[in-house]
Amino acid sequence: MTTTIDTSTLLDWISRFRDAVTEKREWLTELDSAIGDADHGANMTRGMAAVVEKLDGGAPATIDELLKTVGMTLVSSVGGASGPLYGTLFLRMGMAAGAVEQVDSAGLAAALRAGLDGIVARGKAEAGDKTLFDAMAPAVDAFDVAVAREIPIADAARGAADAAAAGRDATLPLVARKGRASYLGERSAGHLDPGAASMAILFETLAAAIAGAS
Amino acid sequence: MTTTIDTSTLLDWISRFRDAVTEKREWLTELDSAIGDADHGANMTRGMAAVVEKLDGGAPATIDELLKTVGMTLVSSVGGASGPLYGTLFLRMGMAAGAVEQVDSAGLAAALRAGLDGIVARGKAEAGDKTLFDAMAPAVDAFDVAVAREIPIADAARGAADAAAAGRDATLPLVARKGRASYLGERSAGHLDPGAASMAILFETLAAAIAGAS
Amino acid sequence: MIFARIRTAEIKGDRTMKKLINAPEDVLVESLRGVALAHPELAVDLTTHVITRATPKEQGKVAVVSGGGSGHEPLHGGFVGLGMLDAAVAGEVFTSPTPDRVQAATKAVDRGAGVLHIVKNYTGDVLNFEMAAELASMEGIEVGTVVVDDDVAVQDSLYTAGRRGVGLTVLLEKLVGAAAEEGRDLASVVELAKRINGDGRSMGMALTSCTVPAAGKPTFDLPDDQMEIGIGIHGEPGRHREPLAPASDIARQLVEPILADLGSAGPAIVMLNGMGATPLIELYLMYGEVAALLEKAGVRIARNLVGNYITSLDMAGCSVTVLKADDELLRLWDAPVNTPGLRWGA
Amino acid sequence: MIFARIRTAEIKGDRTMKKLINAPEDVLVESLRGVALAHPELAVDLTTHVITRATPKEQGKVAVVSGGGSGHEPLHGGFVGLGMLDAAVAGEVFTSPTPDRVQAATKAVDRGAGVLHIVKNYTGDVLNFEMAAELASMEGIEVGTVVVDDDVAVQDSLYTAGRRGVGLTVLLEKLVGAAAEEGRDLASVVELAKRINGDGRSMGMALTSCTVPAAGKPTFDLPDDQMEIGIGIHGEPGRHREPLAPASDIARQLVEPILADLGSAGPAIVMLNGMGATPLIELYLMYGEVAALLEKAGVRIARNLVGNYITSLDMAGCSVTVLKADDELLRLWDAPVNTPGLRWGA
Ligand SMILES: Nc1ncnc2c1ncn2[C@@H]1O[C@H](COP(=O)(O)OP(=O)(O)O)[C@@H](O)[C@H]1O
Ligand SMILES: Nc1ncnc2c1ncn2[C@@H]1O[C@H](COP(=O)(O)OP(=O)(O)O)[C@@H](O)[C@H]1O
Ligand SMILES: [Mg+2]
Ligand SMILES: [Mg+2]
Ligand SMILES: [Mg+2]
Ligand SMILES: [Mg+2]
Repeated sequence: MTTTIDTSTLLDWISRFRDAVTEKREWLTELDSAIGDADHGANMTRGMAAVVEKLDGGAPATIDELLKTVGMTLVSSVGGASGPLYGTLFLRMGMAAGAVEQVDSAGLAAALRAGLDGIVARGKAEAGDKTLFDAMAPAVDAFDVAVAREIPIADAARGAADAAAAGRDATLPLVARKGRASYLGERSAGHLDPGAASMAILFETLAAAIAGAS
Repeated sequence: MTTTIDTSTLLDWISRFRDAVTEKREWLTELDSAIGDADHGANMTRGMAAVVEKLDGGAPATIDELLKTVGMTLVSSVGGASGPLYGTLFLRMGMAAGAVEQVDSAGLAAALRAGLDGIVARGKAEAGDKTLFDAMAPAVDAFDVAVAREIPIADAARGAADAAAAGRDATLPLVARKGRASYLGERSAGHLDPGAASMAILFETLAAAIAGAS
Repeated sequence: MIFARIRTAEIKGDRTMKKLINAPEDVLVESLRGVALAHPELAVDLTTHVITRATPKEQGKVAVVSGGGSGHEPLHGGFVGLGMLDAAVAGEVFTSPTPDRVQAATKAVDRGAGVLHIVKNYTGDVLNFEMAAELASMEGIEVGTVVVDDDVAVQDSLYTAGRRGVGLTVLLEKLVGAAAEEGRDLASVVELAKRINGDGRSMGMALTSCTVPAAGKPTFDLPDDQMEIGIGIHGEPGRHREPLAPASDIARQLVEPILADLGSAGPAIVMLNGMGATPLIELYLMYGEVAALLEKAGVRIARNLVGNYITSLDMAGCSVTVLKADDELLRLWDAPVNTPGLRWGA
Repeated sequence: MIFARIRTAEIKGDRTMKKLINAPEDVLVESLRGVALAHPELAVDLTTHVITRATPKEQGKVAVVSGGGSGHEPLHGGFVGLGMLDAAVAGEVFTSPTPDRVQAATKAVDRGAGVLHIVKNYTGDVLNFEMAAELASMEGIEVGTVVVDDDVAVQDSLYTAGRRGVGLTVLLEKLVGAAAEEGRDLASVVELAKRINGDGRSMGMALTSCTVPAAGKPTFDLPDDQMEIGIGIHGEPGRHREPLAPASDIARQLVEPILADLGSAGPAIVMLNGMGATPLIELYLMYGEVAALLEKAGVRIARNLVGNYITSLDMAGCSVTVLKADDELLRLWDAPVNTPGLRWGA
C-alpha cells in the first residue's frame, strides 16, 4: 500500500478531475443556474481542459512546479470567481509542497491546508457562507485528523472525500453570504452551492487517484 | 315595405357596422395575422369608433354630407391600406348620391358602384387579387342586377350581402397580388383575405339596416 | 389607480404579453411621451404623433419627411434631427399614419423649397402619403416622393404590390438628409433618393415572431426549431420556413439573394440590422459572417452600421442591407448627423 | 462544412436556442471578429479578447480599463474610444476575464500616468482584477481601482458580497473617461470614480430569463404571467417574483428603492436601460413613466440615456440608474465621446 504521493498520482488526480467535471458539466451548470449565472460547468471544464493540454505538453518533474502550473493555468483560463479561487488553491499547495518529487500524507495534509488558507485569503469566505469553502474545509479537517491518527493515506483521502460530499450537501439549506448567490438573499436557500459541488468532485477524484496508486 | 334609404337608415347601417367590426375584431385581426400584420381588426374598430363619435356630435342632414363625413373620418383615423380604401368608398358614395335626404334603390346602386370605382382608382385591385375588391365587386354586381329586375331593395341588399360573403369565401384559395399578403407569394393561399372579410360585414350590416327599416 | 388596475387585469387575461406597457391602446402615445421627455431637441406632438426638430432648418432648404406605422424604432422618429429628417409621422403600431397628419407635418417643416416624402412601399403607406401629397399640393407645397422598395425577399412584379421597403430606408434617410442639409434643390434630392433606392437591397430573417400589443399574441407561431427567411418588418411570415441553422448558413441565405439581385461588386455601405430582440453580441457575430461573405464576393465595405435601426417590435432576427456607394454617397454619409438614433460629427 | 453541420446538429438537439450563432463555444471570438470588422477605429485582439483604441491616447494621460464577462454589449468593448475607455477586456459569457489578460490590457494602454481599473462588484471580477493589479504593479504600473456597486436590489452588508455593479458602470465609464482625457492625475480620477459610485444607484427587472449559449436553455423559468424584480445582469433570478404589472407600476417598483437609498433630490443623470431583448418603443414608454416619477420626487433630470447600454444577453426587461450630478459631472458628461456605443461632439 502506498504511503506517498508522487507526481504521477497527482497527474492522475488532475486527469480524473478533468474527466469528472466534464462529465458533470451540465449538472454543475444547472446548480449555477439556480443561484448563479449558469457558467460553473463551463468554467471548470474549460479550465481543466486547459490544464490537461498544458501538462500534455510536458509535465514538470517536481510537485511544486506541477501544482503551480495547474494553478497558473486555472488562473489564466477560467476567470469568474472559481478561476482565482481554484487557481490559488493549487498555487498555494505547490508552494507548501516544495521542490520535491513526492510527499507523504503529512506533506499532502499541509499542502491542502495551505490551499484552503489561500482560498480564504482570496475570497474571505467563512464556514456557512455557502461556498466551496464549505466542502473543502471539512475535507481538509478530516484528512488532518486521519493523518494524525496515522490512518493509511488512501483511507484518509476517502474520508476527506466523504467529508467534502457531506459539506457540499450541507450547503443546501444555507442562505449564501458570498459570491453571486448572496444576491438572492433568502432565495438562495434550498439549492446546493455549485462551487461546493465541484470541490467535492476534486476530493472524490483525489481519493480515487490515491486508491488507484495503491 | 321601404323602397328608399334615408339618412337614418344609413346611420343605422354605420352603427351596425361599427358594432359588428368591434364584435369581430379578434377574428379580423386573426385573419390579418395569417397573411398580413395583425392590425385589421384594430384598424376597422378604431375607424368606426371615430366615425360614430363624430356622428354622435351631430349627423349631417343630407346623404352626401353624411357619407363624406364617414369617409373623411375613416381617412383621418384609420391609416394603413384600409383607411384610404374604405374612406374613398364612402367619399365617392357621397359624391355620387348628392345633396339629397334619401335615395332609391337605383340611387344606392349608383353610389355603391361609385364607391367601388373609387377603391379601384386608389388601389388598382383587380378581380382575384385577394382584396376587399373581391367581396365588394360581386356584391355591387348582384345589387345592380337585383335593382334592374326591380327586386325589393331589402331583398336586393340581402342578395348583395350573400354575394359579398361568397366573394369573401372565394378569396380563400387565392394567391394575393395586392397589399401585404402579396409578399407571401404562394403562402398567402389557404387564408381568407381580412379586407374581404370586413367588406362582407359591411354588406351584411347594410342588408340588416335596410331590413330593419322595412 | 383603479383604472390602472383594470387595465392590468385586461393585460393579465388571455392576452398575457411580456411587454413594458400599460394598456395596449396607449402604447404609441405613452412611448412618444418618453421620446419627448428624453429628447428636448425634438418637438413631439402627442396629438398628431408628429416629431419635428425643436430648431427647424433654415428657410430655403428642402425638408425631408418620413413616417409609417410604429414598432420600428428608432425609425423614423429617432432619425429626426440635423442632417437627417425634418419630421417623422408615427402611425399606430404597424399602421401607416393618416394623410391629414402627414400633410400637417409636411406643412410644418416646409421651408419654401419643397418637401421630400420618404415612403416605404406598403399599400397603406403609399396610399396615405399619396393623399397627403395631394392635400399638400392643394396648399401650394411642392412635394417629391421616393418609394423605397429594397426587399429582395419579395418578388418585384407588375402584378404584385412589388418589393417592400425595409432596411435601405435608414441609409436613404441619412444620405438624403445630408443632401438636403447642403441646400440642394428638391429635384436633385428626389433624384438622389431614387438613385439610392435603385442601388440598395435588403433581406431579413426571423427567429421569433413579434407580438402586436393590440393583438396580444405572436403574429405567427414559429416552432422552437424553425426560423423564417425573407421576413419584412411587420411580423408578416416570411417567404419560407426552415430548420434553425448556424449563423454562417443564415448569413449566406441573406447575402446571396442580395448579391444576385444587386449585381456588380465594388464599394458599399452595409447595415447589419437587428429586428428588436436580438442582442448586440449576436448582431456583431452575424456582421462578421456577412462581412466575410461580402468581401469574398468583391464587395468592399466602405462604411457599416451594426445595431437595431429598423425593427419589428420584439422580433428576434436580423436583416442585411447593401448599398453601392460612390465617393459622393460616402461624403454624404460622413456628413454630420445629430439624431437620437444616429449621431456623428456633431 | 461537415464540421459546421455537426455543430448545427448539436444546436438542434435538445439545446435548441433561438440565437444567431454557430457553435456556442465560439460565440465570443466570432462576435469580437464582427466588432473588429465593423470598427477599424478599434484594435481587437482575437486571442486575448482585449479591445483597445487603434490610436492610443497621448503619453502622460491616465488610461482607463474595464472588462468583465461578455453578454452585456455594448458594455465594455463598445465604450472604447476617445473620451471613454482605453481598453476593455472581454471574458467568456458572464465570466470575468482572467488576470493575465487584464494585466496585458493594462500594460498595453499605460501612458506612464497610471491606469484606472473599473470593476463591477462581482466576486469573480473583483478577484481577477485584484490579481491583475498585483501583476501590473509588479511591472511598475500604477493601478487605481474603483469597484462599482450600485444595485439597490441587493442588500449591502459586511456579511455579504455587497451590492452588484450594474447600470452605473456605463455613466461612470463615460464621466471618468472624460476626466482622464482632460489630463487629470490618477489620484484625482480614482477619487472622481469613487464619488460617482457613491452618488449613483440602479434597479432592474426582467420579463424573461436570458439563455447562456453554453447552457443552451433559459437560466430560470419565468411563467408567462410573472416577472422578476431586482435582477442583475447575469441572468441571476431577482429578489422576488410577482405577477406581470403595467409599466407604471413597474416604474414605481424601480424608482422607489433607488430614491429611498439615494436620499436627496436635485439634478441628475438618468439612464433607462434595456436588458437586450426589449425594443425601444417599450424603453421610451418606460422612460416616460420613470421620468414622471422622478420629477415628481424632485429629481431634475439634466441628462438622460434611453437604450440598450448594459444588457444581459437576450433578456427582456429594463433597469433604471440615477446619478446625482453637479455642474462638474454635467460638463464631463457633455465632453466629446467617440465610441461605438456612445458618441457625441466628435
Ligand atoms: N468569496 C468566495 N469564497 C469562496 N468561494 C466563493 C466565493 N465566491 C464565490 N465562490 C464560489 O464560486 C462558485 C461560483 O463559481 P463560478 O460560477 O465558476 O464563478 P462566477 O460566480 O463568477 O460565475 C460559487 O458556487 C462558490 O462556491
Ligand atoms: N391595392 C389594394 N386594393 C384593394 N384592397 C387592398 C389593397 N391592398 C390591400 N387591400 C386590402 O386591405 C386589407 C388590409 O387592411 P389593413 O390590415 O387594415 O391594412 P394594412 O395592410 O396596411 O395593415 C387587405 O386584406 C386587403 O383586402
Ligand atoms: Mg457562475
Ligand atoms: Mg394589416
Ligand atoms: Mg398595418
Ligand atoms: Mg460567471
